[in-house]
Amino acid sequence: MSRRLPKGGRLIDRSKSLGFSFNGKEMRGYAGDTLASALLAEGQVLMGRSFKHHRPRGIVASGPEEPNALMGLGRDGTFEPNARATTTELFQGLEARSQNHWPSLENDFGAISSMLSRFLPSGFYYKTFLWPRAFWKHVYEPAIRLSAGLGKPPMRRDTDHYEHFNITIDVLVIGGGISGLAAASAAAESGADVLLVEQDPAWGGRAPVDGARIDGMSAEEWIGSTLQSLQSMPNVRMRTRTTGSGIHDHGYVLLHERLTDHAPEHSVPRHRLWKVRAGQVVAATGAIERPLSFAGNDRPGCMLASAVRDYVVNYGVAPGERTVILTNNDDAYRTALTLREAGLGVSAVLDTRQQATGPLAAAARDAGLNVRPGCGIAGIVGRNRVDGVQVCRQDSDGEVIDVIQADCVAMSGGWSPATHVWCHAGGKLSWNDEAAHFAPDPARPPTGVDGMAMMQVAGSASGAIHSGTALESAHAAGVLAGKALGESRGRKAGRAPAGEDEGHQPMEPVWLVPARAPYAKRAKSWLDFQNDVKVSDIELAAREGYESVEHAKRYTTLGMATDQGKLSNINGLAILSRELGAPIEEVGTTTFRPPYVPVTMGAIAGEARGELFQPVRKTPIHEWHEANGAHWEPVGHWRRPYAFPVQGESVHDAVKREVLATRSGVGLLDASTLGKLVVKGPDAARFLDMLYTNMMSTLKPGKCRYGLMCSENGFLVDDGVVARLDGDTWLCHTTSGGADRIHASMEEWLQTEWWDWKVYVANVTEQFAQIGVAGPRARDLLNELGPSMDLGREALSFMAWTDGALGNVPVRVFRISFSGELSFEIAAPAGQARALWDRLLEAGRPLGMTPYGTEALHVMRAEKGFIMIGDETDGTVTPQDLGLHWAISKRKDDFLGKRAQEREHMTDPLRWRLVGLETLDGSVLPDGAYATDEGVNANGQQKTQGRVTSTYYSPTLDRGIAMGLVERGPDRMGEILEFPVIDGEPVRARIVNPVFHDPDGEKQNA
Amino acid sequence: MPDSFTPLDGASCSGFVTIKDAGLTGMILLRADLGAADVAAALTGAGFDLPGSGELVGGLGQGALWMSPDELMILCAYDEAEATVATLAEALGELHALVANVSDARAVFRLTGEGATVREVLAKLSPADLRQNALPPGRVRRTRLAQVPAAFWFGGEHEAVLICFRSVAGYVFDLLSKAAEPGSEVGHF
Amino acid sequence: MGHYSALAVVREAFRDHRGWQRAWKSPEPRRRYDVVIVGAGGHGLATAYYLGKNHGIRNVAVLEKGWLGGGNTGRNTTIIRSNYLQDASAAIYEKARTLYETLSQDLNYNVMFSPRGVMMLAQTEHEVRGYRRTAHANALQGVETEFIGPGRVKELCPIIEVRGPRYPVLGALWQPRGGTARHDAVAWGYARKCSEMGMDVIQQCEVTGIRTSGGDVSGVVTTRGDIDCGKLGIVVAGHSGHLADMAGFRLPIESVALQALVSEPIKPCMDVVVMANTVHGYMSQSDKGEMVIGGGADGFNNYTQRGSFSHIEETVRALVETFPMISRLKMLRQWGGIVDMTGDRSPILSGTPVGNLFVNCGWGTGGFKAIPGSGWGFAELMAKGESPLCAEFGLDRFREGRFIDESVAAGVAH
Amino acid sequence: MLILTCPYCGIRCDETELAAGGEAHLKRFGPGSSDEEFEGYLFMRANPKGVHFERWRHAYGCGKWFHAARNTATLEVYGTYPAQVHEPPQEVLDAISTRVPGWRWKDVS
Ligand SMILES: Cc1cc2nc3c(=O)[nH]c(=O)nc-3n(C[C@H](O)[C@H](O)[C@H](O)COP(=O)(O)OP(=O)(O)OC[C@H]3O[C@@H](n4cnc5c(N)ncnc54)[C@H](O)[C@@H]3O)c2cc1C
Ligand SMILES: NC(=O)c1ccc[n+]([C@@H]2O[C@H](COP(=O)([O-])OP(=O)(O)OC[C@H]3O[C@@H](n4cnc5c(N)ncnc54)[C@H](O)[C@@H]3O)[C@@H](O)[C@H]2O)c1
Ligand SMILES: Cc1cc2nc3c(=O)[nH]c(=O)nc-3n(C[C@H](O)[C@H](O)[C@H](O)COP(=O)(O)O)c2cc1C
Ligand SMILES: [Zn+2]
Repeated sequence: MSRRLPKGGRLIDRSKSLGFSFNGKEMRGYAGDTLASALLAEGQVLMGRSFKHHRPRGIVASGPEEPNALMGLGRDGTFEPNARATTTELFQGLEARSQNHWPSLENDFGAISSMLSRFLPSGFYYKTFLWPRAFWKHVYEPAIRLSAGLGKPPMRRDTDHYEHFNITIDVLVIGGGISGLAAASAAAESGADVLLVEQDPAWGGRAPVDGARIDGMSAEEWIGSTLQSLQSMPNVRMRTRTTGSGIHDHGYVLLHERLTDHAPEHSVPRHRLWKVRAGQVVAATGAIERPLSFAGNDRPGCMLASAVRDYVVNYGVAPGERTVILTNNDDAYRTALTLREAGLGVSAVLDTRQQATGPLAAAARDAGLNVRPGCGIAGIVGRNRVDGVQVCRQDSDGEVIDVIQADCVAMSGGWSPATHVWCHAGGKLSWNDEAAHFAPDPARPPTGVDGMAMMQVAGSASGAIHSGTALESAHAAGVLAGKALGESRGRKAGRAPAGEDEGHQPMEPVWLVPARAPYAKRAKSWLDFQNDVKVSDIELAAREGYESVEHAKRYTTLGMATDQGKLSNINGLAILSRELGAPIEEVGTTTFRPPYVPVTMGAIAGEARGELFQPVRKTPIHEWHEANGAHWEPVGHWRRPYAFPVQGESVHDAVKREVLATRSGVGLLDASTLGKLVVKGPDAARFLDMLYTNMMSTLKPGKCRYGLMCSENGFLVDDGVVARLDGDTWLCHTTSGGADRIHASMEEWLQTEWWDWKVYVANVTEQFAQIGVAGPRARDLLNELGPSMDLGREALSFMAWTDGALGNVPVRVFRISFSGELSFEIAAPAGQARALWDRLLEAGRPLGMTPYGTEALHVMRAEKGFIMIGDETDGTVTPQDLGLHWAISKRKDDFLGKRAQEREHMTDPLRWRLVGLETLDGSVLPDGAYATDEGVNANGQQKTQGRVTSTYYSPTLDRGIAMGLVERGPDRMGEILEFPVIDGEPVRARIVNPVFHDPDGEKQNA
Repeated sequence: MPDSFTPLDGASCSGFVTIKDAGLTGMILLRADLGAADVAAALTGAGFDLPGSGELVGGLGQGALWMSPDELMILCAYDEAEATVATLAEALGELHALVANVSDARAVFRLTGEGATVREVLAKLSPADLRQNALPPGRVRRTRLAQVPAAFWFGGEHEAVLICFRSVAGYVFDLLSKAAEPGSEVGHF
Repeated sequence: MGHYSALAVVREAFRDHRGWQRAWKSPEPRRRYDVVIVGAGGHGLATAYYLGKNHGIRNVAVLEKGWLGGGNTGRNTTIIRSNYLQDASAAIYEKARTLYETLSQDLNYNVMFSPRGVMMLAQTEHEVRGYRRTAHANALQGVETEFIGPGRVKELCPIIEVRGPRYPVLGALWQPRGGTARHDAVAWGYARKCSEMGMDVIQQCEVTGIRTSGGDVSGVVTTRGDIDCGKLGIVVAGHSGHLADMAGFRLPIESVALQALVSEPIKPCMDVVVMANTVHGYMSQSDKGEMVIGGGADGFNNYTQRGSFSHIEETVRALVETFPMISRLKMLRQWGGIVDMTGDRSPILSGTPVGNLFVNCGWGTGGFKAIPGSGWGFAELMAKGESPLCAEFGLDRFREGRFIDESVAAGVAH
Repeated sequence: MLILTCPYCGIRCDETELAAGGEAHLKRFGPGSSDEEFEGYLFMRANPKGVHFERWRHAYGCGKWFHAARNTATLEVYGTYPAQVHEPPQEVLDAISTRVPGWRWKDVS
């Protein structure tokens, strides 16, 4: 049965009909419809099931506050659960499915829980499921979880993409109702740059529906002309479909813009997350109507009075043929009049106030409506929807005095300013007794970086519910926001627009209908529709001592659903205050947190997905590695070749081949990721002596020295070769991961501690690629490239460096070795590195030259007993632990870490120290294994006396080799330790010298 | 230097903004106390114009960017970088300074587009205030581009130059290309 | 207080749930207690509970400036695990985990401890080695863990993208008996038992000063009057520095905001807790259906319970990469807590320069899981002056260089 | 999200362009200091709920370290200044005193 009215619907375009489906059923609506209005128009009342009791649910609201009509939209890569039908714009082909039922929306098995609801009050699960103990994990929890959740999880990769957008702006106005428009105008007239955003597709907010007159025009006309004048101002920007999502400290605001949800188009970003740095923020977010608490208020057909009006006026849809209005204020009479005007039946207007004397009530009476003051609703007739209303006196315990046939209840409990965004960054509220709502307290605003107010509120968001006062407050807010910028732009805002409303009779707060409703009714009076929290639940919480509003929230889950209590919170805390006998302002609200409306995770991640998830740092030789089958290993943001398996070869075999080829011939390594820092100045020597544990000031130009760096806390943090370039210039190499960190730490010391020292540092890591050439034939290979300098044994001795050209590329050659072989590291300008690499490959082909990866590098260094930062060290290891005493200068008064290393525990003779480990059976010790000691400690844990830090199969020795830290290790050579292995026999290993290969270092000196 | 190549080797991408590898560029890092009169005299004496705080003089090929109170980036032709390093070193003589050729350490992009579209593409990735009056031609901004450091300036209203580290050139190129995809214009500035 | 059981719920159902009594009393403070605990978070309440239960000390008050459980105990991502590397940590967290297994029965309050399993993904070779090491250590510490391969990871948690592309999952450290618990219930359950034992849990009572005499603590000044005590335990997490200040000493602590967020609820699709330290994100699904997600900590001191959005962004980015399916879920709510970070990121359970004054703090980003063990050990320390569980967590360690550094094996420590 | 002005380049920086560096005006203790002094230098931190002096680096910009005087409870920033000083400049101290009557330098540390 179509509920579409023959005429009306200011937002729909009847000339554009759109097909969509709901639970597989084909339906039609119009362009401009929301999914909710289109479903209502198709006569669909039942929209879903509630969270806990699977109660049948229909639409309550017409905006993002909707708790019930949540849908699964789309399919596969565009599937989205929990989409609000009320904010989902209709498009051709939209697919929607209702949620939280099985097997079907109409016949839901889970609805049993509704019948058991008296056994399932708030918090029942804290009191039950206790025995038998094992049942919790295996029976109870699985059962609870089965009923958990609302929508289905999306299972496919999202086919859409998202982006971010950063702006700085003087004034951001959130909310494009008449107040937002007025505030934006005032701020813009003052000369400020203004961004005005509105979450809906249309401007104007409530006023066009509510029918205010402004400056002598209809609301719609005024909105049109104001929009026009705003658009003509060069300092104003405007966006619809953009929600003010979160206000963060220092005026940082997130906006969530939906670009294609209303017209799917996958080549365009689906959402855009705006990061706004705003000088001032104006909240013109309007107000949200409150439901009333009466028995059966959750039946499909019970709606907010304003929503009923919205569906009629905006979409030309009749939520009901015969509506009962239940109200405690004048505003709902507008709904009555609107319905009447649209030719729809209004069975009665039940006004909980003893008298209904305002002009709107009079107009309703004049229109022949049945206005019944002092009345409320005792109950709802009907199961899956409203069939009738039982009327009672408000001031009673619910004795039914009448039953009215009705298919819709339009309820209004008054309006609560939408203060969420005001509160996000610390703005406080105060209670207004007259209007019975919390409104922003201008004396306690959220403050910005200067400690001054960073927000203003405008219009009904400020509590100025009626158009006249709303516009005044909005204009003032806009002026203030413009002014607060300090730098007056020499312009002045015009006058405030004048709004006129009908006079109003004051509302009368009503938190329960009827006032003396007995338990049975209170247990059926819903506060939080989605989470099934009823009046009786809040009362129970209070009775059980969950008196703090925060306890009550968490005990009952009030306000924790996807609408975050936009409808339920105030009603809930009013009930709590009643139960506690404390005034509402003392009870207070729970904390408002971002986002205002849930934000898509994809939008938060923005562009950072897939290839752009994180930067991949590439060396100048990266492409070659890629083309030659590199097996990658992430190292920081770099990707380094772990090994180069050739066709059919396992990674393990590749490593073995690379090691053997290097040891017997020559290997080639891309070492470009090593950090390279130039340190220069009259105080550079002194500075490096502080940074390194070694003495760097005594290094001769032309020479290199292996250096260690400790943190001020004494632990080894980095190592690398330092070369002295000239009298006052050093080049410090760091680990691949260490370059930026060590550079930053050098700057930190120079800028914050020794700022009078004359030292400059430059990070030239990326200027130079570094290529390692290692192996007995290394020199032969380099000589093939016609070096411009002498690379002979004497001319370029071990631990020396020289400049020159190699294969026509300008290079610096360091004779250093991490593999233990004759080895050169060649630094070349990054732009020419690939050419050099190619030339080396070519020249090396006859020599059997083999590129090797990081794992071969690691194996070779382990064979030599060289430590590796991150393997032998883990932030708790000192150079002394590693037997590196030779690299710790005794002659220096001070260096970073020196004082720390003097502390009691650091000099403990029982510290674990570095040794080699050799399994008795030649096997490879497991990574990270611990050596056990006798007995257990005070906490019953097995005692240990050492652990493996690096362990490899050594191709050179064809057996397992390892290094480890062992209690008094170096003093215990030859002793045998036992390393238990998970699920296996313990492995026994002997303590040996950690240098397994060429202990005398003859090869590197070749 | 015939062997030299830029990390993106001439790549370009046309969306609503065109992103192009700006090619080989001479870049020299100079660290010295820019506020010291002797440093300023030495540099101007050798023919270098000094930009004020946050500014640039000249542009790619010849110019200088203000990087910090004690750091400039001197721009010159790629082939002249070594010679310029020598000139600078000579001019500064015994003064406390550090000069290094970093022409190969960075990637340089040219971004061109109609109206304020270039600002828009950058605003998708950088937190910098990109309003015209906050970053007019003649000023340079060092900032963050998504997850990496970058610097950029506007040559004119429709053109910007962006510099980032060499190793992340591919990442930055992909970021910019994505941000400039037709259909994702924002229309804000 | 009335015993909780299914039967009791049924009984009450037939009298409109009118018979339920208060879970805890709200007494006026008395003038003096043997022991005063400042801070009614999980750790403070558990300390009081074990003081009574294990040591017979029941003349105890727990003072809370706000609502009990409203600190970090009420705002954490509820991950419980004990697969720590260092012996001292493994001991106290494993003690806690074991106590969690029976806590619902002990407290007669269902804290919904859900030993669904916790996995920490290894996504670099470095992490693989680190977690293998932890697995070895755990085996000797009596903590049941296992290093599992990517196939098993996918089996246990099908929504993970194990193939990367950026950081393929190389394996995981798996603790099958780790899990989650209902955080609020932990505080409420302990409070109810404390109250039942005759202790006073006093809310809306802020400690504003600490009184000493002759170098020993003698009492506290509160917003509800002065209270004398024989011993004082400060258990106030992010506010520890502030309280130490009142007592005239400093702590190696900085208070920073740590954030978390939840998605809208969806049907169960994730049965385990997953932590991905390379990319910095962790996630589990609550019994209600939301994805519970932990964010990063700010690098600066902060008392606002709000953090910087960049951490939320970073976390969500990491998780969208690890669990591509969450891209189309929506963030429902984000919040922050003020955590107390020590110099080595391990807690402090210790005496102080003031006699009879003890501190339990520094749990930083990961103390929810420790609540029962910490309460057990700290109660012992307060009652007897020493406790093996606390022995290595003394304040002296910072002076001696005897750190308990857990960052060694894994990045974050939740 | 904090937004601080770098005193070196005058740019209002988003927190994501900065790196936080902990308490400012620490005095370094090296060899020869007592265990207590050294412990204090490395670990003991002013952790006030209120006015705090802290270090920041304009990491994505000019690279300079600077100090900020900031309130940890309200996040108000009283001023930023270069890090190469042993005490906050007078105008920053004055700014704090105006906003926090009765506050005095050294009260916190
Ligand atoms: C976002 C987030 C995620 C986390 N995730 C995890 C996790 O997954 N797993 C995990 O194990 N841990 C996690 N943690 C850490 C964990 O929450 C804390 O370590 C733990 O809750 C600390 O408990 P507590 O009792 O010490 O402190 P709190 O619960 O903070 O209690 C301290 C109490 O002291 C009160 N107090 C303070 N000052 C005073 C005063 N002057 N007078 C009286 N009372 C005072 C406070 O109001 C508060 O109630 C997380 C923390 C956060 C913030
Ligand atoms: N008589 C009553 O009881 C009553 C009650 C409420 C409103 N009104 C009427 O409402 C009008 C008040 O105008 P107003 O402008 O103050 O409120 P409004 O409700 O008309 O406008 C607020 C606008 O802000 C938007 N908005 C809210 N939160 C947002 C967010 N976070 N991000 C982006 N957009 C957001 C809404 O979609 C809406 O368009 C007057 O006409 C007044 O008469 C009357
Ligand atoms: C494990 C966990 C799950 C939560 N689930 C929800 C939820 O489903 N809905 C909700 O609104 N808030 C949820 N919250 C957040 C709380 O509402 C609240 O934000 C948090 O406890 C911090 O308190 P505050 O925001 O009042 O400061 C959850 C919190 C935690 C710790
Ligand atoms: Zn700066």
